[in-house]
Formats: sequence, structure tokens, C-alpha cells
Amino acid sequence: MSGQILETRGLSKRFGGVPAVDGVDFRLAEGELRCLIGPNGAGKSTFFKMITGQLRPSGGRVLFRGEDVTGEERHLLAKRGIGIKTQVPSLFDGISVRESLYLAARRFHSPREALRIVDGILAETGLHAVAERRVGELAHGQRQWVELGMVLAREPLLMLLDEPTAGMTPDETAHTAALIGKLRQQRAIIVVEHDMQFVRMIAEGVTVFHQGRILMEAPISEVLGDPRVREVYLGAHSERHA
Amino acid sequence: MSNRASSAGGIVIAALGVAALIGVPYVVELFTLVDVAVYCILSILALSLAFVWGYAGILSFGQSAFFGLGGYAYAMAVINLGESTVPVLAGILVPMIFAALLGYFMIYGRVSDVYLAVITLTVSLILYHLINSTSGPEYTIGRARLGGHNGVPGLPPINVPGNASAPLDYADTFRLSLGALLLVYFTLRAVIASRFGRVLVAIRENELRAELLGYDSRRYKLMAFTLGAGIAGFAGVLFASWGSFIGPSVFGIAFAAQVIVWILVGGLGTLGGAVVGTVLIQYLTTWLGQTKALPAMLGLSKIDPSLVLGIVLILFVLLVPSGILPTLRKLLRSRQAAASA
Amino acid sequence: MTITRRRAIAATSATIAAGLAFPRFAFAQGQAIKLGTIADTSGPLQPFGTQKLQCIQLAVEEINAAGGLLGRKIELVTYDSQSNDQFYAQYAQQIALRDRADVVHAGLQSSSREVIRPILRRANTLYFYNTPYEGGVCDRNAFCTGTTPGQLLANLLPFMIKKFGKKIYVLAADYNFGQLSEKWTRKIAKENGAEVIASEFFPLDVNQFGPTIGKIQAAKPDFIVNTFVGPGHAAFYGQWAGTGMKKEIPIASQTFGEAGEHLRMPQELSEGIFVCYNYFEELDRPANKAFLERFRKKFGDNYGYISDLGMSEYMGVRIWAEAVKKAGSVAREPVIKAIEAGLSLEGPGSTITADPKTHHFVFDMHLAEAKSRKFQILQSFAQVQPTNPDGVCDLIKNPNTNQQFEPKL
Amino acid sequence: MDYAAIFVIQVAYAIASLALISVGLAVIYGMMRVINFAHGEFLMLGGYAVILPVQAGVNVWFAMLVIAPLAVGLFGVVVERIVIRPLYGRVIDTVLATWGLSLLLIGLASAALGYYQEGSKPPLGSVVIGAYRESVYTFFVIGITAAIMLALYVGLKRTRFGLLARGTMQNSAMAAGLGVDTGKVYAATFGLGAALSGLAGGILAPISGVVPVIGATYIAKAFITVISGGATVLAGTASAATLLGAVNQVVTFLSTPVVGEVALLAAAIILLRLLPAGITGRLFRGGI
Repeated sequence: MSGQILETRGLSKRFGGVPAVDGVDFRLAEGELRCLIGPNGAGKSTFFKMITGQLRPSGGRVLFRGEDVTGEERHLLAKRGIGIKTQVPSLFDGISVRESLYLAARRFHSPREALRIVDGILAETGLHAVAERRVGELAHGQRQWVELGMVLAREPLLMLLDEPTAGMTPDETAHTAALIGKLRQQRAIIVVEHDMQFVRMIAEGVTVFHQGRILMEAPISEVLGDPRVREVYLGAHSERHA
Repeated sequence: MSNRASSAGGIVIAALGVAALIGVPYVVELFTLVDVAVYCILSILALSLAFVWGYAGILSFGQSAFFGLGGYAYAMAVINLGESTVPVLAGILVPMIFAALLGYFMIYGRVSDVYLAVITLTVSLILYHLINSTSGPEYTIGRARLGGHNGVPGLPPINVPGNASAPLDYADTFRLSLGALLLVYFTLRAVIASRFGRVLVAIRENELRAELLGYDSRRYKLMAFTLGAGIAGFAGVLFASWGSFIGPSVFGIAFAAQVIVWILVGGLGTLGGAVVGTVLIQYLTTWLGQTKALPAMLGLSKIDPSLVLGIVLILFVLLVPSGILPTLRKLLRSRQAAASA
Repeated sequence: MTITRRRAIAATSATIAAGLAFPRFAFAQGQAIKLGTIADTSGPLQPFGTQKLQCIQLAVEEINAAGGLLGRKIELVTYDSQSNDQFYAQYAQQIALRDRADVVHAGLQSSSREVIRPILRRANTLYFYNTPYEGGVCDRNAFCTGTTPGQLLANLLPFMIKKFGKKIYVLAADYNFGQLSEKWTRKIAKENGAEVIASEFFPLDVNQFGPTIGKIQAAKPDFIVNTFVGPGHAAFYGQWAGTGMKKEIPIASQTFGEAGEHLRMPQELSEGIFVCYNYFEELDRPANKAFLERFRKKFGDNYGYISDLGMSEYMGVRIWAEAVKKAGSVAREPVIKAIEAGLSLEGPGSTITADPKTHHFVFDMHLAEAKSRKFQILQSFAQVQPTNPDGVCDLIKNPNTNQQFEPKL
Repeated sequence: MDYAAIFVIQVAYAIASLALISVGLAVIYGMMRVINFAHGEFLMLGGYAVILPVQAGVNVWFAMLVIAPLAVGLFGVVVERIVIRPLYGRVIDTVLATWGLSLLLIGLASAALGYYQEGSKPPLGSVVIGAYRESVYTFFVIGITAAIMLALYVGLKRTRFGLLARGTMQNSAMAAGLGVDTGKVYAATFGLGAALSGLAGGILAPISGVVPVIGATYIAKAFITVISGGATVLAGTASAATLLGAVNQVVTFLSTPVVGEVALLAAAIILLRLLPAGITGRLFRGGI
């Protein structure tokens, strides 16, 4: 058990009777990188929100490093070492990039340490050119980087990344993939992605969500060849266009 | 660059303030001192809301209630004790405790922005109704009667600490008020520049993100709300001492509205704006209470001050939503840019 | 800032002065005498404040037209307190410290009086409170020219008790005026063998009386005594009549008609309400007719009603002017001494005479009933002494007294 | 026993008048998410729209049921166009602008009309209940409030305007895409809320009279009722008015009007702590 950083048991969330996440048993090992895929509305973001305390589960439990953290406050979960980059970037639009990163780093580090971390991240993400600009003025791709940078600055044990490359150019996407590759040396990461190319770039383990449940868990190559997955995607696809 | 400019501004303000503290009582007439003192006191109240609303993002529409609580706490204590040191502290602490309780209720209950605004305003009105119905002799704290609608007249002013027989005279009251204003202004500047203040601004910008980064936003907001209440209470103490009187109208909706107009006119998100807005609007309403010139010009028998306040409020929201100070700064900056181009 | 402010103030005072200047008289050089006043000419108390200010203006104008005082013109300095006691505090400081007024005639509600009285006492500025009130103020710096319970209730209540019975229900405004008036009512009722069976107090913004009307019906009093203040409370009369209780239980009021309510309300609401004041427009006296004529000439016919509220202001200014003449000085001490000599003055409603011990006044009281939108005088009481419970207030013997005495029950 | 009847009638009246003064605010807040701080002054205008015509000889029922809602409703449409529309989506700015409007209207009314309470006797006379008397108008207020709520329910549920309005409020982009003139719908909704406020002010005018600041005595109660009621216009207003009106009047009977009012406000705050989304926040999602 000590090998698991995150475990959920029968985790469920219902909205007005409709299940969005329905009895999910999920395990993630220390240092593991996992991709979550699945059609829109499969429950991936809801799943993330329950892990980070943004939503209170209707049922089931969340264990982080073996401790029950179900329904804990957001800031306490963050304190335990869970960091999240949300689907729509959640940022401090009115303040500068540098200040945003500093506040993220400063929470758990001394001022001197925080400054060092900020400089490192600015260099790593290529944001140093816009470090003094207000976050609200940045282009979409840059905003993604700022949020990613803020999650990194905290140096979490578990990183949840919800569609980190949405709105990025192919170059930026590749850069992100490289960065994630580097990050996984030190921590566990879960990435929600639609871009299969990207998934293939970064991950071996994939969990497929469908209608609030785990459809399958397997290496990427297997998942892509699975007829059920194809049906889920194509089915959902054709439904949307009906 | 802008940082350096603002700290240079700070030094100028500090220097002018100290010069005024020492010099002004010798050059202006007595009444002007009394007048300026009340402007300073009301500016302190405005600063408390400028901080709570502008920096912590808490829509405390009932900020004047803490001012009133401070004034009443001072009044009750000073009538019973005679010496003013403890009453002054009571006037700061009572509103802080009240705000801590109320704030816990609202902030930890995660009441939304607008509801918080309405609840704070309603609490102020509850206090108004409560205090207003305590005219009877049975509502007495020690030797002090709450007085209901009558208010509490004839209060002893603040005295030299430890010496009840040395009450402050008008010049001293002026020095105390201006000194307090400078103290509060620079304290708030320091708070805003500190980590605490920077986190507050981050929470105002995006509470969810701040929490996901591990900051307990509710604790920060509660602390800011409580601090703001203490400052407002301090202003209330000074006000009660200044006029020797505190009455229930400080809890009324009209006074609550005024404080908000001050902030809005001066500019939300600045401290200096709060002072500018207070002085302008307060001057305007006081003047309207005594002028005959303006109504005569317009062919009216008189002008109701609320009419003018209303027009000012609407015009600012529609046309100058960022307030005087930020708008002036912007104009100045764009002119500088044009000049250097 | 300071400079522009001063300029603005200078401009303002100039306008005030210009409005009052009488070109017909060339006044001796020397500064004008400053008479300061603070009146609620906006906000809910406006109907009272306007009347009071107009009476002061008339008195000042008449004195100036007759050559001023001691050869000097009176300059009226006016502030609008906007029905807010907080402004009374501010403007009282202003009048005393900046304007350095020679005398202040101000205050409507007892609460506003208690705000400015200590301020003016500290500043040694002579103060006149010209409003009927709950009585008991004992302060050498202040003169109170309005009626007190010993003059009003002490005549109204025995009449009501004799006519209707011994069970009284009191409805009163919830501040010191109402609170102390209720105490006086209980005291005077007891002295006349009657009893207050219940009392209710209402903040000034209360305008719904449904539950109260229910309670009154349950208590079945012989009559009601009210001390209502302001437009909110005036809604009671309509609700009372709407319930059909108007014909069942009569009302005696300590305040009705003082803002001319009987002129504007439907006649059936005011019919049969009993009051007792020291002045009514209806008083059949030549001096009164002449006064009303002068008032109408200045303010037009459409002014509403002048009650004892306005008349007290007029007489307050007049008796102060008389004292200044007698003293030959506008200074505080000689003026106080001149009044304390038992100064007396004939006015439109009554001769008023100073009571040196209490700094209150003696005058005729009249008991009246509202009939066809007029007050019909039923009975008059000549030269009634002001309230001085157990003679505790004696400013001649104890000039340093500074408190408001309350009735002992 | 008769006293109990009077008690029950007064409690029913308190509930009805609370619903009456809140319903206009509830329509505007519930459908548009605009907090109208000038609501009290809309009631005040409704009152004057009855008192002034009646003085000029107009029939009181015509003034109350036709002139007051029409005049204030039209005024609401103008206000929406000038003050509200430029600020859609800026919740706080709307609050501040309508607060300014509130002060402006108080100032205008006191300049133009002053504070002279005209006073009037409610029409319809009185009835005898055992040893007690009660104004018939009290029953009228209870009855007409029920009628207004019912009419509003039918209007929002069954008419084309109700459908358009509800659709626009839920998704204005979608409604615009379907060819609805959303600007008109907003104006009409605000106008409807204003008209209801005018009607309420008119109905209450014969009882409480009208002065320029009368809005202040209603505004806190109306806010609290609407917010305690929650998201739904009718169910929320009705349930909150019932609860708070009953608390208010029962306490008033037991003590004084002031304590009654404090009890109302305190009950509302406790309620909001327990149910932050209001009474109907959970129960009637998507209802009206």
C-alpha cells in the first residue's frame, strides 16, 4: 500500500440525481504518470475536482498517501502536496506573472527560496519576457504556462493537469510534453488530455473514463486498439452531431 | 519604476503630513482645525473600507456599523471610567470582536459577494433598530445610558493618557486626528506590501486559485475584515470624542451609503482615493447644508443633499467607474507618454 | 484646500447676508449681531423645521426693520441639520467656534437639544430652546421658551379624565421626549386618581400600527394620550379611523396639529382630537391677527399652519431681543441677568414672563378640540407656571446646576 | 377568542404585506440577477401615484390599480434603458447605480413634495369581530396579494411573454439566436418588476401614507425576503414572506414593533447561514 500516492474507493458524485462520477476505484503509484482520457462529460474534471476539494463527493473515499482526505478543505489538500492546473486556466488576472509565481512558491518556502524557484520557472517556461506583465494581458498559450508554472512553484507531490495543452501551438505542446517528461522524475502526475498525439508523447498508462466509470486501464497502445474505446469515442462523436 | 514613484509619493505625503501636524495649528483659525479634524476622522473610516473592499475584495456595505460600534463602545466606557485610554481600546476591540464573529459566520459560510453586501448592510440596520429602541432608562450599561434615538451626548473627549483631567483641546484633537490618519494610511500601505496583503490581493483576484495553491482564503479574509473593523472602530472613537456625541444615525442606511460613495468617487483599489473621495463628498454635503447660493442659482428653495449624492453616484458608476484618482493617474500617464513620444 | 474652502464659505455667508440686508436703514458701523440657528429644513422633520425657521426669520426681519438692536443689525446664520442629530453636533461647533454667534436659537427634537446644549455651554454661547418639550432642563446657559408637561399635560389630562374616565393608554415616540412625557402622564394621572394601563413606544419610522390597534382594543382604555412625532406616526390616525375605533375611544394628543396635520388630513381623521397648547392660529386676539398678517405677507398664504412650535421660536427671538435692549449689551452675562429679572413680553398668543429659577416661562394655555379642520378653543388657563418638580431647579441659588430633572414616580 | 381572530388576521396581513413589498424586487432579481437598490423608492413612487391623483379627484381604486403600476412600470422601462442596460453583468456596479437612483429619487421627492404626511383613511370601512373591530382594507390587502401572486404565476408559466422572459434569462445568447429581441425582454421584465412595486406602493399608501423616505422602511425587509426566498421568484417570495412575516408579527404582538423587526432580520440571517442559497435554492431548481 505504501507505494500508492493516490487511491479512490467507490468515489461518486451525483448532480441532482444524475451520476457524473459513479463508483470509481482508482490507484496511482508514487512517481507514476497516468493519462485520463474519455469523451466530454465522462466525469474526468469532476473526478479532479473531488480530489482537490473543489467538489464534495456524494459517496466513496479519497486516500492520499494512505490517509483518508475525503471532503477535506482545498487549501489543506494543497498543503498535503496536491497541485492542479484546471481546465479553464484559473489565474490572478490583475497581478503580474512574477507576483503570481512568487505567491505560489512563497506558500511553502522561505522568501529567498521562493525567489530562486520563481527565477527557475521563468527560465524553464520561457515566461521571463513577460514576467512583469499582468496575467490578464497574456495570450491563451502563455496563460496555460503561467498556471502550470504556479503549480510547479509549489513543488507538489501529485500534479493534476486538466488539458494542459489546450490552445497551445504545436511547438508549445512539444515543449510541454518535454517538460512533463522531466517533471515525472520527481513526482506523480495525472493528465487529462484529448490530444492523442500528446498522450502518446508522454504516457504509457492510460485510464479511460466513460459515463462516470472507468472503462479500461491499460498501456496506450492497447487502448488505442480497443474496440470499446473506439465505440465510446465514435458513438459520442456521432451523437454530438446528430 | 511605478514602485519607486509610489514610494517617493509616500515620502512626500509623510513629509507634508508631519509638517501639517506641527505647523497648521499655528497658522489656521480654530474652527478650521475642528473642521479638518473631522475630515481626517472620516477619511480613516473610508480607508478601512478601501482596504476591506478594494484590497480584500469583501463587499462590506455595512462598514459604518463598525464605526458606530466603536463610537458607542467608547461612549459607554468613557462615561463609566472617566479616563479615556481603556475606552479608546474598547472602541477598537469591540468592533473587531463583532466583526470576527459576523465574518466567521459569513466568510466561513462561504456566503457569496452580493449576499455578503446585503447581510452586512442588514446587520447595520438591525443595530440601528436595536439602538434606536433603547431610549428607556432600563437600557443602561453601568452609569451610561444607551439613549436610543437620543444618542449619547456630552461625552468627555479623549484625554492625555493616564490623566483624565487633561482632555485634548481643539489643536490637540486636530493633531491626534491627522496623526491617526497618517498612521492608518502608512500602516495599511505596509500591510498591503506585506505577504499578507499580497495574498489578499491574490484572493481578491481568484479565490479558488489561491486555495488550490494552499492559502486558506477564509482565514485571510476574516483577518482583513476584522482588521478593517478595528480601523473603522478607531475612527468611530475619534468621531465620538470630536463631537462629544454619538447617535444611532451612524448605523443608518444613509451613512452606510455615504462611505461607499466616498470610495467609489475616490477610486476603488487605492488608498489615496478613499481620502480624496471623503474630503470631496463630505465637503459637498456639509456645504449643501448651509449654502443658499446654489439653490438660488437653480431657482429652488433648497437642494436636498441626497439628490446631489445620488447624481454623483450614478454619474461615477456610469462614466468614471474607476474613480477620480485612478482616472487622473491614467490621464497623467498617457500625457507623459504622449510627451515623451 | 483650506483657501478654497474659506473662499467658498465667505461667498456663502455673503449671500446669506445679502438676502437679509435691509436697504432702508443705515446701521451704525460696528459688526452685526450674529444670531445662529440650526433647523431641520430637509428630511422627515422638514414640516416642523421650516415653520420654525420662518418664524425666526420673521422675528429677525421685524427687529431689523425697526432699527436693529443697540443700533446694530442682526445677521441670521442658518444651517440645515437635515433631520440628523449628527449634523447638529457639527453645526453647533461651527456656530460657536467659527461664526462666534452671540446667541443660538435652535433644536427641535429633545435629542437634538441634548446634542447642542453641552457644546454651547462649553463654548459659553447663550442658547434658546424654543420648542414644547418634556421639561426639567436646568442649565443657566439655556432658556426654554416652549411649554412643559406642568403646563400642557397638567391641564389636558384632568380635562380628559373628568370627561371620559380613568383608564389611559399611552402611545409615544421612542426618545426622551416620548419617554419622559409618558412618565409625566403617569404621575399626573395618579395625582388625578386615574391610571395608565399600558404604554407603547415607537421609533420615528414606524408607520404600521395594526398590532397596536389590536392591543388597544383588548385593553379597552377610556382614552388615549399620544406623543407622536413626525410623518411616520401620522399614519396612525388613518389606520385608527379605518378600524372604526375613532368613534369608540377618544384621543388626546401632545403634538397633533403642530405641523398642521389637521389641515391636510381628511376631516374625519382629526375630528374630536383634544390638544392643549400655548398658541393657536385661531386665538381671537388683535396681536395674533396682526402677526398672522405679517407672516402671510412675508411667506404667502400657502404656508400650512403656525403652531406653538413656530410661535415659540418667534417669542424666543423676541424675548432675547428685549433682554438685549434692557441689558444694553449682547454679551451673555448681562442678557441672562436681564431675563432673570423676570422679563415679560406681550406676544401674539400670550404674555410670556420669565421664571428666573428655572429659565423657563409662564404663559396662558388653551385647551382645544379639532373641529372642521380648525381648533375650537374649549377652555383657557391664564399664566400657567412651568414644570419644576419639587422645586429642585433653582438657578439663582445654584447657578452651576447642569442637568435635566425627571419626574419622581 | 375574538382576540385570537384579530391576531390571526394581523399575522396574515403581515405575511401578505411582506410578499407585496417584495414581489417586484423578486421579479427583477430572480429573472435578471439585478439587485435594485431603488426598490424602496419605486414603492414610494407608487404611493405618490395614488395619493396625488386622489387629491386631484381621481377615483382611489383607479389610481391604485391602474395609474400606480402603469406609471412606475413605464418609469422602470426608462430606468432600465438609461441606468441598468449599460451595466449588465456588472452586479456591483448595478447595485451602486441603483443606490444612486434611490438617493436621487428621495432628493427629488423631498424637493418637489416635502414631508407633509397627507394621511388618509383606508377605504372600505370596518367590520366587527366579536368585541373587536378590524379594517376591511386589511382583508383587501391579503386578498389582492394572493391575486397578484396567482396572476404572476399564470403569466410567467402560461403566456408567451413568460416563456420568452424565462428563456432569455436562462440563456440570452440562445434566445437571441432564436430571434428574440433580448433587449426588449429585459426592458419588459424590469418594467414588470417596477410595475409590481408601483402597485404594491399604491396599495399600501392608504394605510401608511407616503413620505419621500418611506422606501427605507421597506427596503431591508424586501431584500431579506427575496434573498431568504432564494432563486425562484414566486415560491421563494411566498415561502420567505410566510416564515418571516409570521415571525415578525407574532413577536410584535408579544413585545413591540421594533423587537418584531429585529426578530425578522435575525431569523433571516440564521436562515441564510443554514441555507446559503435561500429556502428554494435546493427545492425548486428551475421553477418560478
